[in-house]
Amino acid sequence: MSGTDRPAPCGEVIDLEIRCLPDTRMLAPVRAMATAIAAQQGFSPDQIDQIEMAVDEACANVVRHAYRHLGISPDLSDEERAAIHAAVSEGTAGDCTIRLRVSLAEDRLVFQVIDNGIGIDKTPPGVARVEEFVERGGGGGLGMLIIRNYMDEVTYDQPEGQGTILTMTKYLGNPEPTA
Amino acid sequence: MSGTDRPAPCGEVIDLEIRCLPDTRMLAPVRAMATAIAAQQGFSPDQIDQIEMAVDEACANVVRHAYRHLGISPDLSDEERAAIHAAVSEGTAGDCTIRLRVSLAEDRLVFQVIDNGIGIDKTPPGVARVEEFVERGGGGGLGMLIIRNYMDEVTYDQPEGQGTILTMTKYLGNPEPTA
Amino acid sequence: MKNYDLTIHEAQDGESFRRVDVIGCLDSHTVVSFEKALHGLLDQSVNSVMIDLSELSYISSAGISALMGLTHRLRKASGELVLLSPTDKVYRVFRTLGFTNIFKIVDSEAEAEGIFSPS
Amino acid sequence: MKNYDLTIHEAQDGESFRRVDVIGCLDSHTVVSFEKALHGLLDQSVNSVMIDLSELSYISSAGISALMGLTHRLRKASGELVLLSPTDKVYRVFRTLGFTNIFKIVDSEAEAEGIFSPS
Ligand SMILES: Nc1ncnc2c1ncn2[C@@H]1O[C@H](COP(=O)(O)OP(=O)(O)O)[C@@H](O)[C@H]1O
Ligand SMILES: Nc1ncnc2c1ncn2[C@@H]1O[C@H](COP(=O)(O)OP(=O)(O)O)[C@@H](O)[C@H]1O
Repeated sequence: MSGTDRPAPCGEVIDLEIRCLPDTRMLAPVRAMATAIAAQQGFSPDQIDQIEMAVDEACANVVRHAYRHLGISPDLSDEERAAIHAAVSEGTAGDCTIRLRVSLAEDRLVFQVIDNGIGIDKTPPGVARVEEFVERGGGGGLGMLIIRNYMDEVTYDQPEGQGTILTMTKYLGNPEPTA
Repeated sequence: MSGTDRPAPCGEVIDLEIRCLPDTRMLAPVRAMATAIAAQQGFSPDQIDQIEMAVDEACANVVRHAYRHLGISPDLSDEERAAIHAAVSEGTAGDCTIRLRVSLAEDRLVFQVIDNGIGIDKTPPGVARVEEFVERGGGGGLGMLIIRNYMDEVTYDQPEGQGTILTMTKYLGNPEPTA
Repeated sequence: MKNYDLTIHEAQDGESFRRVDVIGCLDSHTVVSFEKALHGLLDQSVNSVMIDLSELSYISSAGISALMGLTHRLRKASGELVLLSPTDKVYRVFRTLGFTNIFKIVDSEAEAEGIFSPS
Repeated sequence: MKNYDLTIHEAQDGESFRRVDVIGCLDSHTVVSFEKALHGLLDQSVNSVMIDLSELSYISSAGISALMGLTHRLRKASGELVLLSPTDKVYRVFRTLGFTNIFKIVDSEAEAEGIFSPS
């Protein structure tokens, strides 16, 4: 049993799991899947948009950060991308994937985004406030803020030397977030 | 390595894999994912619809047929569904899932739908012609015909006692199917 | 955003058929409740039904099978099932599979009237 | 169906700004070519740009970051970036995150003109 095969959060059934290469071309399909599940579970259009964005940000972070020691980033040329795909499929780049687990419950949706990458610092990363981001003229750091704003519960886990597990929960019928 | 962990078709990189419970509520999210991938790969709107339907039929067949020995079917009550979810998650129902693998290539998309169920008879199942279906007034058997009509290459595999592997390929820029 | 919804309209005075609207997707999941509702309607000796498909965004073989079954049952009772204004996407599925000659498909209620009460 | 497309309109005689249309999604994937194209434009000493967002169906933090970077760069060159008619969905993201006071967002080209060539 590999490190990331840890059980679902207590009491939840993993209804669906996606595993894909850390390639930004996977983001649109993953968003489509997440919004379809959210719609089916009865979330409001606004909530569906929030879930879409939080899931996107979490998966994009895996491509952007988790595997940078392997040279993986969003702005690869087609040739670089092909080389990394080959390395991953031949196993020479390790189990380098984005894993998204979805659990459906009566009153909520739980998404877990799991990677085997470099892990996240203990200090909450990214910008604390939008003003900070504006002052430095962009340059990233907004993703975590969006995830924390748009989801009701957000936790990070770092199982020993095994990358990151980001768990995000959205409750049905919760009030709108305020930034 | 379990039986269904067999390698991808030769020369293909598995870019994305979905594993989910054999629950018809998963069909809409899986369709959304498949159509988003197809759109991104540059398939025409008509081809995207065909891919959507073929993937849906293949996954629906897993829910409808593959695990009928375990009592799984599309028309379960919420209680029955919950009981099956519990049995699957506790492992008492075996590795009973729908697995969808997607491989992207320059000129084509390959979908594999894999189950661990009862398997398919050697004789091609379903109706051979729509007339047959009409004469008996519906009652199923159209799914395979749709898959064969809408995808360019379709093969069934039955690894020893391990359910079914359905491989469907759609080429970019192929002419429209004729029924 | 709704994935599936069904409305069975009340019988109107002088109307020769019952009208049903189905919106969203008719797939292996939603067809279960669709069939239950429609067969419930037919059990009330309704034998002329028009289903409005103008907001049906998706149909799979399970949905086609349900429509075929309803057509069969209604024709045996000397009635008819009429499908009103399918979306382009659904019509294309009917056409590629050869169902446009089998189902009665109309573009307007007036046309449906003509089928249910031929003059 | 197109996931992303960008059009940089030719400079028009007498026009005080360059017009850019972006359609589809601006996410971590598509933003790479978006930024390349826009910074290429700015390198030609263009310092007033209006981006039409009326067909942008999705934006992520990567897209917002790109727009913020462009705004910053243009303002330093005494220019401006104006965003025309964002879709409701994109506007809502700007609003919940507090960007409606930071970006210059307009509803019409006339309004953009007023910003680029104040009388
Ligand atoms: N899955 C991950 N693995 C490693 N580091 C991560 C991961 N997700 C986020 N981070 C770290 O958190 C920081 C903040 O992330 P975020 O707020 O999304 O901003 P950005 O991605 O634009 O830098 C990142 O810069 C990165 O250092
Ligand atoms: N994954 C599967 N596992 C077992 N049997 C299957 C599977 N897929 C299809 N079949 C068999 O093939 C037959 C034809 O399938 P199909 O044409 O989709 O029609 P239908 O599902 O309406 O019966 C099914 O009735 C079933 O016996």
